[in-house]
Amino acid sequence: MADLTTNIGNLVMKNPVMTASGTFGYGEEFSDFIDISRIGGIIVKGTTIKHREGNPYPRMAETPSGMLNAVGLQNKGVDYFIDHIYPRIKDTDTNILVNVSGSTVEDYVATAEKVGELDKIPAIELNISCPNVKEGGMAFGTSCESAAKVVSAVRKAYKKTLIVKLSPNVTNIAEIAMAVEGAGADSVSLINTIMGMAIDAEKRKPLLSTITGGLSGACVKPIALRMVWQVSNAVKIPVVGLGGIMNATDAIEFLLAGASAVEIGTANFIDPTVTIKVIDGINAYLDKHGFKSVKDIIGQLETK
Amino acid sequence: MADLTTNIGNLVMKNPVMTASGTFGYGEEFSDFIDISRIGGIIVKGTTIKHREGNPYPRMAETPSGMLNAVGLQNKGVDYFIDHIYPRIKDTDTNILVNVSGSTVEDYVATAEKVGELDKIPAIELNISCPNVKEGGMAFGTSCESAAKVVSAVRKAYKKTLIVKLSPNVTNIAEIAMAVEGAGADSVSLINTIMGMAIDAEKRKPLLSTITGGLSGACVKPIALRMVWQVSNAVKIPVVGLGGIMNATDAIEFLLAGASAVEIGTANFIDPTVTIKVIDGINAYLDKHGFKSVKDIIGQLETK
Amino acid sequence: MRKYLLDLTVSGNEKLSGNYILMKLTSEERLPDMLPGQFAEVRVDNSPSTFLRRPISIHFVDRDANELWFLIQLVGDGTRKLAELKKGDIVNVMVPLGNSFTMPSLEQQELLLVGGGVGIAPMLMLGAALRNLGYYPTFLIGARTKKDLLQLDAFENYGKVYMTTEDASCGEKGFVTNHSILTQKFDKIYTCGPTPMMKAVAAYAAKNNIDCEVSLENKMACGVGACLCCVTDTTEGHKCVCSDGPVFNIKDLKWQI
Amino acid sequence: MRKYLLDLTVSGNEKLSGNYILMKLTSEERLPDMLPGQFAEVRVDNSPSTFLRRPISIHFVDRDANELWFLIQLVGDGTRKLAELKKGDIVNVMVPLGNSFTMPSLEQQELLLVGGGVGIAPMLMLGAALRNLGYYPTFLIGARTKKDLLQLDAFENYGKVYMTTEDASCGEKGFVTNHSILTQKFDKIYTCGPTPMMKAVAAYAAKNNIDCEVSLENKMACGVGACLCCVTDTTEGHKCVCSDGPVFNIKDLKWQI
Ligand SMILES: Cc1cc2nc3c(=O)[nH]c(=O)nc-3n(C[C@H](O)[C@H](O)[C@H](O)COP(=O)(O)OP(=O)(O)OC[C@H]3O[C@@H](n4cnc5c(N)ncnc54)[C@H](O)[C@@H]3O)c2cc1C
Ligand SMILES: Cc1cc2nc3c(=O)[nH]c(=O)nc-3n(C[C@H](O)[C@H](O)[C@H](O)COP(=O)(O)OP(=O)(O)OC[C@H]3O[C@@H](n4cnc5c(N)ncnc54)[C@H](O)[C@@H]3O)c2cc1C
Ligand SMILES: Cc1cc2nc3c(=O)[nH]c(=O)nc-3n(C[C@H](O)[C@H](O)[C@H](O)COP(=O)(O)O)c2cc1C
Ligand SMILES: Cc1cc2nc3c(=O)[nH]c(=O)nc-3n(C[C@H](O)[C@H](O)[C@H](O)COP(=O)(O)O)c2cc1C
Ligand code: FES
Ligand code: FES
Repeated sequence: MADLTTNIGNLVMKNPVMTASGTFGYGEEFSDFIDISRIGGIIVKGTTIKHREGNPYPRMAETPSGMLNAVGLQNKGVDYFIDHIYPRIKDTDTNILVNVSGSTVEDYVATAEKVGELDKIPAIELNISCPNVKEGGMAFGTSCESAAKVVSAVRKAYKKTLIVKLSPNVTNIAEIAMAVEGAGADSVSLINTIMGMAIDAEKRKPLLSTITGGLSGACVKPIALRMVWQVSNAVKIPVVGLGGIMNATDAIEFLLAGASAVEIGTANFIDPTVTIKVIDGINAYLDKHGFKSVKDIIGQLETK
Repeated sequence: MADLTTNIGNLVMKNPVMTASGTFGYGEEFSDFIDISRIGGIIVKGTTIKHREGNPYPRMAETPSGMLNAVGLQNKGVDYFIDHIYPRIKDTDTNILVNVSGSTVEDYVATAEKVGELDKIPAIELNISCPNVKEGGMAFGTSCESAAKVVSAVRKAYKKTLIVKLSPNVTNIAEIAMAVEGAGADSVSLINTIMGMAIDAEKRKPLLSTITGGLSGACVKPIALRMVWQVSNAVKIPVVGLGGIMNATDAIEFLLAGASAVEIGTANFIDPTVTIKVIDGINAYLDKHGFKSVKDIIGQLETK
Repeated sequence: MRKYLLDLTVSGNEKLSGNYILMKLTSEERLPDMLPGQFAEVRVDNSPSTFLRRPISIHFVDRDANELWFLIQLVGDGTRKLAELKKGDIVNVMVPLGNSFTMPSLEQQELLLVGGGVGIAPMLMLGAALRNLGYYPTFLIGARTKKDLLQLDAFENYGKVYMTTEDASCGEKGFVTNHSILTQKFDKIYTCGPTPMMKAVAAYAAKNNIDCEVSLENKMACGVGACLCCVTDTTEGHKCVCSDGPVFNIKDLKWQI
Repeated sequence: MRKYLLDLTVSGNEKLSGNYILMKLTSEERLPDMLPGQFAEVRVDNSPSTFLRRPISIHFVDRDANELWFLIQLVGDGTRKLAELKKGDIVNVMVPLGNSFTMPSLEQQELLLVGGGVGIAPMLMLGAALRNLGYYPTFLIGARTKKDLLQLDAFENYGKVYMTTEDASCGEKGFVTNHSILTQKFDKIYTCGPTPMMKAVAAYAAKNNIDCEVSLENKMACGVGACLCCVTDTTEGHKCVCSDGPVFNIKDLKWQI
């Protein structure tokens, strides 16, 4: 049994496997299938200052080795989360993180402040990369200036571990990561979904109500892996890698590319026990190759 | 039998199906399998002013529903093309286009000029988007200024149909398309490959000699389709759509999204007869839905 | 209700008339409790175009044989792959998912179960459950043509069966809402089938002040209420078809009927 | 040589010892002409992780039975899917691809065919062709252990067969280049197997001034020289293993031997 603990800033995780926001609900949805306290961290659904109904349906389309979603940050708002959901989940024996989303800097700050008061939430993931909302969302994550602006503001208001989730829909993700690092982020996570589209040729109509949506799943892995590698070569803060991780081998690839932890998203839909398999698989890999700790493989890709 | 002819600037094509550069050689490689003169257009391998050996190997890695390549524009240079290859292929009864690549504006211009003198080459595809070469290549395609600069220069030197191939590795592909349109392009084609990466977890090494490479195949289709739709809503010049087209339905989706023609790349490796099946399939679709001409479906996506 | 992730063994996979299969799955262990209206998320192996699971209603649970039945219409790659499975093959399912049809609270109710096309799937389990509670439900089954009328014998075990076909090849001609049985009085209607059919049934129910539950479909990813992909519009805003549904009372939906 | 895209029918698919299968494919039509050293690009259906075709050497062509044989080592999803195919299943292949081994130009040559692991695959077809031209080749087959030694009877039809195993479970112990037969004089060596083995054989050949041809592998996408993914370094720069090869003379390669 290797040492699986890993750190993201001040956040200590018992293993490097978290669940990606929007794909694992509040954890409870999966507790019939697995012991969710075994997971390194659970990042709950994107939370905004106010209740959001999200986009009209259809919101999902299947694509080769992947899927598009257009959920659009449906959630009941941070106050509802604090009053009704937090009490239910706060005593889960793992790190519960809130994915904080917004349309304006003020919204982000207000939401982060409220979440900052919750004892059992040790970190937030600031979502500046959601492609499924018209205002704000991804726009913040596609330029260095706006990314730095929102991160600086939240940094002032939020004292615990601040992870910033980056958008892959950019020319140079390493630059954005550096801007965010400069603005005080403790960590960056990537990638959020890639903007895509699907069409019903017979009906000559888009398959999603919003025409475009966010692509996730196995198909995006090569792109996500490349970005994680680029970003971890560019910043000093720890990187959380995700995008298309379906099994332990995929997760190990992200660790080798420089991620200090990983998140699993779409794969939960295909196998609700995948997180446990990935944790066990990483352990088996470390044992097989004679590594004592997961930290021994982080960033250890040999590129001559 | 519907009318399949389509136009790209002054270029008249008997049907909207071309083969993508770098995936169909010089056409000859596939002539045992199909009558290549049935194809609407053949875009030959990326051609540079001088001979290029390309990247070391391994150059290919398979990914979920796709592949990465790191060929790096291996070719014998434009003079060799003119002397040895052009004479062999020039009388094929279809449009032969040359994909012109380069590292400097001067190289692009010099290559385009030489190709411009070839009677039987009615158009070039200017590749400002190759992610597999260190200097130039993709760099030109990732900013409006550099894209406009190289296109303006080539436009002055090349009088026939000028198609500019765009990179998907950008924040806003519509802006680049508009810059290229402003600089005098007759058409834009998209997408080139998306930069990706693959790792051998057991060996802890990259699977490609160049670490990163270009992703193509079915997995990129949702992204390509979204970009074609964005670009065709932004420019007036005709758009050539490609990226992950595996069958006639995929091709029809690109036409509906606004492409006046399509290119088929990676799918040729899986089924060397795919181009013919796509042409026949488009025809069958038009007949079934009562369209007299392929032009009746271009851009006809209903988005309310 | 507790959900399970199970590897079940195909004990039968019969091709029915039309384009349907009746798949029976079994297990060494006792199958978990399931309610009428619930569904399973079924993994389709070896289909390159089937990335996500496929939601399939629980058609019937044969407790004696310890068998779970699916009635499946072959529409695409995933369902066609399921049709190729042979006795002894393994199918991975998440089950049981979703809410269920509400059992009537009063005795002596006249209950109408309307199924269209493959929408009859949950109606068999529902009919059996109602019969078990002492009701004698009426089934009204609509199909395009005779060969799309399935499992009639099975339905007859639990109640009276009436049919419509669009081409008059069996039962009365037309749509279910044209059937003469609707002149009788019903206390509650349960329905599953194509949306236009369900809306017509709902309109009939609303007009006649009959309590009515419909089983909806939508594109699903997770099947457990985690991803919010499968929502439908309700009077309380977006609700998940997979976890708040698939069964909804029409008074909670925002259908224009 | 003209290439074909063919739907062939599995006429046999035998599990051999170790982790290998011998697949036989046939057709209603006469199979096309093929040369020793050529290969096929095989489509693997229903494997979500097999996007591209799989290159497989032509192991043998049985003209009497009109059968094409593949000898396949199961290493991943694609080859494992091929192993599941049953008599009567259809396999789509592009064939024949690549160049071929060069036949000797002189009579009375002593020819050594060295195969390692699944690299023996093309050696059977080559041995048969050489025997047919009147030569009596020597086969030297290396494997890790006895159960990786395949098709020995078949090889014996065409020449003398010598073996090495790393664990001494059959033939001489060690690698092929340790075998005592190498003390004899050979005029030409043909080899296919793991790269380290081929390099050792090539080094032996170079030292003893023996003409030597090797059959290379590389990652392939198109198989027909169109994509330039599969290159190897030669004295004339990058050449495609799929179309300029897979057979190369060692004097044209840039191996450090
Ligand atoms: C709660 C629920 C219960 C269902 N019960 C049954 C049942 O008992 N028997 C049965 O035959 N079918 C049932 N369906 C529909 C069934 O899920 C789809 O027919 C199936 O997923 C299609 O898969 P495919 O790969 O064969 O087709 P695809 O190639 O994926 O698509 C073919 C057609 O099916 C539609 N479809 C694809 N995926 C879904 C999905 N996740 N949800 C709804 N529609 C989809 C597509 O829009 C397309 O029109 C149910 C659906 C839901 C949501
Ligand atoms: C010209 C040529 C002839 C060949 N002849 C034979 C033969 O006769 N019998 C036989 O068993 N094998 C042969 N191979 C190797 C065979 O192509 C691979 O073993 C097969 O493609 C692996 O597919 P997979 O899906 O089972 O494994 P994967 O899961 O794809 O990979 C398993 C392993 O095989 C390697 N591999 C994957 N794809 C290729 C590829 N396209 N080329 C080379 N290696 C690959 C991977 O690196 C990995 O180590 C030949 C290869 C070439 C290039
Ligand atoms: C249905 C769905 C909903 C999502 N919702 C959110 C969200 O609320 N906030 C967020 O930051 N990311 C959200 N994401 C993105 C995922 O967290 C993750 O970044 C992305 O799916 C890539 O990882 P994967 O390929 O493992 O799924 C969502 C993804 C999906 C598929
Ligand atoms: C092996 C390979 C080589 C390529 N070479 C070139 C090239 O020389 N010039 C170019 O513009 N695009 C090149 N491309 C990109 C393709 O033309 C095409 O843009 C891309 O593959 C996306 O289309 P697809 O998914 O249909 O393959 C190459 C792609 C592949 C897979
Ligand atoms: S399918 Fe995920 S919430 Fe319903
Ligand atoms: S595999 Fe395409 S050139 Fe060899």
